[in-house]
Amino acid sequence: MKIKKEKIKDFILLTPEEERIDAHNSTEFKEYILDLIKKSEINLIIQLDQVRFIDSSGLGALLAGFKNAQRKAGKLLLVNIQPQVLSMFELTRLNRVFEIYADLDEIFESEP
Amino acid sequence: MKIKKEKIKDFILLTPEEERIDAHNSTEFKEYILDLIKKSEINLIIQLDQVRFIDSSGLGALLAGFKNAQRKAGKLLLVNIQPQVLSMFELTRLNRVFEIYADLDEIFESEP
Amino acid sequence: MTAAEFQVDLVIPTQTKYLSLIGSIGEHIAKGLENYSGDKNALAYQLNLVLTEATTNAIKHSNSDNPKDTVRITIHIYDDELVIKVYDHGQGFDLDSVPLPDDLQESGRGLFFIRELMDSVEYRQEQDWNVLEIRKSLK
Amino acid sequence: MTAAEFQVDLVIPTQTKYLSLIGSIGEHIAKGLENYSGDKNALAYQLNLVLTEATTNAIKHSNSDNPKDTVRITIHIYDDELVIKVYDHGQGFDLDSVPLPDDLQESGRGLFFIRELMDSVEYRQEQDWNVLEIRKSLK
Ligand SMILES: Nc1ncnc2c1ncn2[C@@H]1O[C@H](COP(=O)(O)OP(=O)(O)O)[C@@H](O)[C@H]1O
Ligand SMILES: Nc1ncnc2c1ncn2[C@@H]1O[C@H](COP(=O)(O)OP(=O)(O)O)[C@@H](O)[C@H]1O
Repeated sequence: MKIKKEKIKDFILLTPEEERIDAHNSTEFKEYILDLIKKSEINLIIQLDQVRFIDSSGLGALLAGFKNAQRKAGKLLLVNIQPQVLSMFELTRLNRVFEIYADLDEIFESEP
Repeated sequence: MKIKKEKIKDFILLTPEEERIDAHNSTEFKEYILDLIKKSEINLIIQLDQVRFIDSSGLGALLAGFKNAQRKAGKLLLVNIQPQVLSMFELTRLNRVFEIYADLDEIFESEP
Repeated sequence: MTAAEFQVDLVIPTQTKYLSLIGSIGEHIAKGLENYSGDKNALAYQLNLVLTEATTNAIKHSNSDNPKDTVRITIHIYDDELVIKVYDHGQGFDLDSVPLPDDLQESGRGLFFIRELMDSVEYRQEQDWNVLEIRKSLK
Repeated sequence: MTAAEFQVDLVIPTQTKYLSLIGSIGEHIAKGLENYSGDKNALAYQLNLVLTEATTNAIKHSNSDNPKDTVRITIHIYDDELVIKVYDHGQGFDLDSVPLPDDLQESGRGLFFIRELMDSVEYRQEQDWNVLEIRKSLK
């Protein structure tokens, strides 16, 4: 799985460069995230603008990252979710679990 | 079929906004071109940058346009062909029939 | 219900790399439905998802003693209904006793999606296969 | 030749809107071939094209008296070979007497592509279908 990793202020920005996150690549995706958190990179932004499709295992990978980051008093934010992918968060009510932002500006505008 | 039509110097520039040209849309494409030629728009540039796939009927549509333009002393030039589509011109030796340019600059640089 | 207007029957090795193919077949089919009055793009995503989830389960729970085991997927489109069947050679399970997932649970949303997005789901045995049968009205 | 590793069997109405689905199945299959030593992207285009051309012909020459006529396409992937069969209910034709296209001819390049890009092509009758059988070695 191709994932772009950047540093942006106090966050690591991860951009999966894949159209699909499904059971074929979600384990790798999850391990990638958990590995960062293990190395104390606990503030993550996951940018999903290139992801056209996500399945339940992809949501599970994000949730694993979210819970692990929180356990270490970190954050996992989601940004730039395509509309159809967003409906999957809504259907599962995971939009109420995750902090979801429209774009990067929205994350940082409130910060000093 | 979505086709963008622009005027550029003495030419009409046509850009099919489709990934595929096959027997499902090639008749419409051919008629679109022949119709312009009938209306004396005989100098055409067809830009294929968005076309990822062309079949024999798509090549036939271009050839029909080429022959009709020539018959009226006009020109039909091809530009910005993706590599895999270009190989189909090579396999059929149609690369020796059409005037094919890498990009628009290449068409106009020799002109005053 | 007359003869199917469109049908596809796939047999694949139990490998997740085929999920994108299966899903994209579902997308294409939905986008080509001429008489469907609903949102075709939404249906395309839904079929992609439902096929992906059901096939993932069939792959995961296939017969692990047989490295050459296969999963079979059929899709039939009728005038007013679509029927997806996903066949596995695994140990089977009781569909009715699968619980709803909790909000923070990392797995267990596959069947939830299938149930939520389609009209009916059944799991039963047919000869030497288990079959998950999914139906959705196209009216 | 052992059992197919991957197989798909499609039945479609005689409508060209299904061409992109058929073609994209070919692309996906090629990209998923693990043991193919050649250029997978080139093969993906070629399978897309060959399936598109063969299906177009089957649709064009289907039984025009039957508006519910169908075309059937099967693809079998074996270890070392792929076999495509495209079935039509049309009047049939003599494959061997189809001439090579002239440079300026607008049509007649479909079978040329199939022959050029694949290893063997045959056309014959099987029960009430005509079948175009296309083979390509995957070594
Ligand atoms: N084809 C199957 N064969 C055996 N068990 C299955 C099958 N499909 C689903 N299950 C069972 O149902 C449970 C719920 O499935 P699902 O909702 O897809 O979530 P997940 O696969 O993430 O656990 C699985 O954990 C498994 O126990
Ligand atoms: N399935 C078929 N049934 C009947 N005739 C066919 C079939 N496929 C091809 N042909 C014949 O072979 C000719 C060449 O086909 P092809 O090379 O695909 O070019 P085109 O379809 O553009 O003419 C067709 O014109 C047609 O006469």
